[in-house]
Amino acid sequence: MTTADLEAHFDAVIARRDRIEPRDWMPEAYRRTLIRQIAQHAHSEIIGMQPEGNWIGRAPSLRRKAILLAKVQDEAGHGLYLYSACETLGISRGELVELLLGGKQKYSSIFNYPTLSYADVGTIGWLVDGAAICNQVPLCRTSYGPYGRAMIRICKEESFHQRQGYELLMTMMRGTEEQRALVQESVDRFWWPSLMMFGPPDEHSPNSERSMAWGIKRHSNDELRQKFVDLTVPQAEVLGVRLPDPELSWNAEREHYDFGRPDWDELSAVIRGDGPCNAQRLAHRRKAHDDGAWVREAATAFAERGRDD
Amino acid sequence: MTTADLEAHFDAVIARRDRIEPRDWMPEAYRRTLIRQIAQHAHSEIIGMQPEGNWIGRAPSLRRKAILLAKVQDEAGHGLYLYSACETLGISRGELVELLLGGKQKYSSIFNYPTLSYADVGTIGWLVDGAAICNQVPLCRTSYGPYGRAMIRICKEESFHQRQGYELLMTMMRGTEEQRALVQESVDRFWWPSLMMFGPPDEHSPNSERSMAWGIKRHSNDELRQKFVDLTVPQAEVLGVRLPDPELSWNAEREHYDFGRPDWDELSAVIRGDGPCNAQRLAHRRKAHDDGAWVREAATAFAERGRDD
Amino acid sequence: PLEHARFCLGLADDALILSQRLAEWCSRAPDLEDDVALANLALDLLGQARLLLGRAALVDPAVVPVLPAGSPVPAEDALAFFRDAAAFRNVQLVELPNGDFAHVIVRLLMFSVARLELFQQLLSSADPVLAAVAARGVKELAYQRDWAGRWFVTLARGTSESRRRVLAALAGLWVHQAELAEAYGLSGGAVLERVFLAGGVAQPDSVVRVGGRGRDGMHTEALSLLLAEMQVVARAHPMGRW
Amino acid sequence: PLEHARFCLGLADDALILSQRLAEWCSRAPDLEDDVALANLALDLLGQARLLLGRAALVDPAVVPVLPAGSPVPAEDALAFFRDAAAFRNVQLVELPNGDFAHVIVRLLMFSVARLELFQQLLSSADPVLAAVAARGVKELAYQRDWAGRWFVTLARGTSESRRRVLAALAGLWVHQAELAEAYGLSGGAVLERVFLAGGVAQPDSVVRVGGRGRDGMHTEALSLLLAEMQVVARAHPMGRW
Repeated sequence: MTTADLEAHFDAVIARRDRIEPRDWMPEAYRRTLIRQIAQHAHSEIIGMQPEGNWIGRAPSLRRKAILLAKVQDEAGHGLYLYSACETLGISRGELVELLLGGKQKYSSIFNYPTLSYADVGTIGWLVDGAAICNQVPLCRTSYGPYGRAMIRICKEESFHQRQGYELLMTMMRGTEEQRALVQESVDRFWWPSLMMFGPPDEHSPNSERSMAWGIKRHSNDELRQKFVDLTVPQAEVLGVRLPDPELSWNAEREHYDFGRPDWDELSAVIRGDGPCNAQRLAHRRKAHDDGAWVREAATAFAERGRDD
Repeated sequence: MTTADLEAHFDAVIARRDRIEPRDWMPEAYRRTLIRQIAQHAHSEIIGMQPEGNWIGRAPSLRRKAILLAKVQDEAGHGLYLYSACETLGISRGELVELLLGGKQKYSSIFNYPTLSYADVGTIGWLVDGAAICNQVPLCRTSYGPYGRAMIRICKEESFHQRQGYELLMTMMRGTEEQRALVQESVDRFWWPSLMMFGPPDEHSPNSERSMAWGIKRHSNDELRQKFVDLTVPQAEVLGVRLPDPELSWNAEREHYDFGRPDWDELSAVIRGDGPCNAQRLAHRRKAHDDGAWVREAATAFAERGRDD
Repeated sequence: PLEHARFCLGLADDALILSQRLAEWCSRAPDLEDDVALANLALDLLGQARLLLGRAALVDPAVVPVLPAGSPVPAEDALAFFRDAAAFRNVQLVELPNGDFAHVIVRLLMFSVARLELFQQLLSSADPVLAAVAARGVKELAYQRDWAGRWFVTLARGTSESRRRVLAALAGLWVHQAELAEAYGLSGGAVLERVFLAGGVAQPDSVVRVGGRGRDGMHTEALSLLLAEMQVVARAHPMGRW
Repeated sequence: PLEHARFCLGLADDALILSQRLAEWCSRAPDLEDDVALANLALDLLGQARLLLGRAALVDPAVVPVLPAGSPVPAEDALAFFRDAAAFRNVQLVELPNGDFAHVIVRLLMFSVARLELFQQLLSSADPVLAAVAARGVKELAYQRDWAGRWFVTLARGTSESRRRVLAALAGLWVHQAELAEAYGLSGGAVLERVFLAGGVAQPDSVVRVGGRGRDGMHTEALSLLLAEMQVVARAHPMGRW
């Protein structure tokens, strides 16, 4: 087949919303875009272990400690699937890790914000996992097979985490005055960064259009952001917390909530590396990687010796 | 002068309880004994920073934090004088540190016991510094000049520390029930190890006799132990704590307190290296030493460069 | 019942404190697979701790710290978060600060071998709850032992660096073997011997160490620092709901 | 008075938290002389913190956390030990976890230069207590700055390893310079420039970082962990006498 035939076949698969599989021919730009996106997603799971991991040692009940530990463990598991999905595109986990540690690939900016109280564990579950789910549910139907299938499993677990986070906040809101204040303070910090998780506004999202054409993405940033706000506002009311946006109000005409404009300069700064925890998160990851080098070397040496024997 | 003349002169100085100075002739065995003793004493100050240093971060009032920090700083200072005194005998601080880290020289076994509550800070001041003072006051009149003079300064500061420790315990005893229990529990742990600070009983202290003949030591282990008990029992009564020795009682005939027999096997085990914290204390010291190597190298390189410029 | 509650408490505290140490590894393991495995082991032990703390509280309610009237804190959390170090009954081995990966492997190996042997006996315990805990625990501990044992051999036979480290960890931790063996009534070291043999490592000499036993409430300096972190949020909210 | 109490509290918390970090160095310094010096600096800052906390409490008693009736805990200790992280007003620079010796030197240099400049202005404060604190503080801070400055140059010009480390520490800490300069109203970097020049080090570019300011109660993840240790004994004994 000529390249033109291959391309026609690829386009046809995309057009009928079918899956591309690892052995299928694909345009180089599609492959590169997917690698970038899946890797960023995988890195986000791994870096995302840190802000919540920060509170495992201080979980205020054994039940919550078990829930949090299991959740952070799930994130490591998600990282594993996603690195595997990415490896089907012809790049190794080791290479991907180097790209992360070298600052050549990104992870979700939300993890560059600190966790400052146990309420943040709940808020991350409710808002951050909530936003992630809005982003990810459409990805279950993404055009690349291994990615879509990984997302199905991940989304199921994320929904579970989201409910657990919301339930923690609910329980805290039924607790003491101090606990309610912790929840409100936490929501105040995480609300705007959560909105930014959907990326810049559509007019400034240069890669979005192509990703949508390829069926990698199914909805625009602003559509997903709106969907998240619409889902979340009623939950906040049930919870009894105030969302820190004076412009937030129901628009009966649009049948959506209107909301304020996130501080896009802040998002740019965080993406550029000047967020509150960028340096800390990467340094933590790099230290774990470096500290583990002798173990990985030992495992390799042992495995090779076994082959020789 | 012949060696015999030198020896006669040395013996005469000792006999009239005068001081030997660094430039004076001295028998090699005297020099070696002194190095061992002063080094052990210096090492004890340095290792002794750890058990108390363990609680600086957790001092329950700012006043107590300042007192404790100043005390631990004094211990570093004592280490400095004592290493200097030892250096007058022709050995460098670097060599002495190596002997400590290599396990070739000892430090006081008391510091191989853990500190488990803030009351231990008081108990170490009261009992451990108290015992040290009993040991050290006579050393102010020791035959080797630099050692004796260092001891004068050290004893003054130790007495101050001892009073501060006793005062902490006094204050805690006037506090809550829990605080009184902490004091009692701490005294229960430190009483016997404090008695062992005077070393094995006289009949098993092979080096003592020669040290006394040379005027390095002025009293036997058992004499000093008795003195410590006699001083401490009334203080315990004022404090309102029970000393954990059922055999402790006033002997009107001897005009001393009778007391039980310390567990000498335990002392031997701790000296041998099998105390609760021996490995921890040395590992801590070794890590600080290793971690600081690049700094000491930099300082040396910088000083040498300055000389070249 | 007092005796039995204490027995449960000792087993619970061992699991709780080691779980806390294992959880400190989270996001710090040499590879993702190890991160998942260590979290798994921490979760298993946390589960054992919760069941055993609950059992201790039921057998002898007097072991549970008293909280302000109306506090919603359940017994397992009162025990975990409102006891001071001296009231913990764990063996000292489990509270020692984390070291390198060799350290966590050696500690897990020693611990799981001893605990598995005891849990196998507890399968026929007269206390049905304890027997049930043991039934679940033996599977978890066998996995733990196998995982640690495989890594022990891998490190011992991997590179000269990994061998040096595993030997150093063993030398440092073995002084706690006597206390562990006593607490668990470990009858022999057959399993350990086999692992050591597979790794080409000589079993260290046994050491009689001064320093009291964790089962009597005597601990190292590390435990109170561990608890300062572990208990800080719970203690700040004695009336809190979580 | 509210404004003035807050001002005192910010200055107090900076000293208190940095003192806590410096005290962590105790028995860990590269040489005995450095151990003595670091403890000295920690003591100086602790002294400043106590005077300033006392002043804040006097100026506006509402800043002092309320303790159970009859508690003998003095105001300075109520402020140090019974506030949560969000109530602390220290700049983020001082709360960052300790790194290597280059890290402590760079942090001390940045801190003492800024604080000395402010304290020199406070010599003529309308608040006589603050003026007195400043009078004592300028000597302490000048010593601190000189000590850190000498070490900075020594490390920058020592070995390639020490230079690498001091540059890494500077790169890591400099992102906190803007917050520090704002909190202290630092007018210029003349002193720092001279030290950098002496060390042959280029002043890093200034960075505008997201992340809030310690003076507004926004902190890094490190502060609550620091407080968990610092406050544990005091909080366990709200009615205690020490």
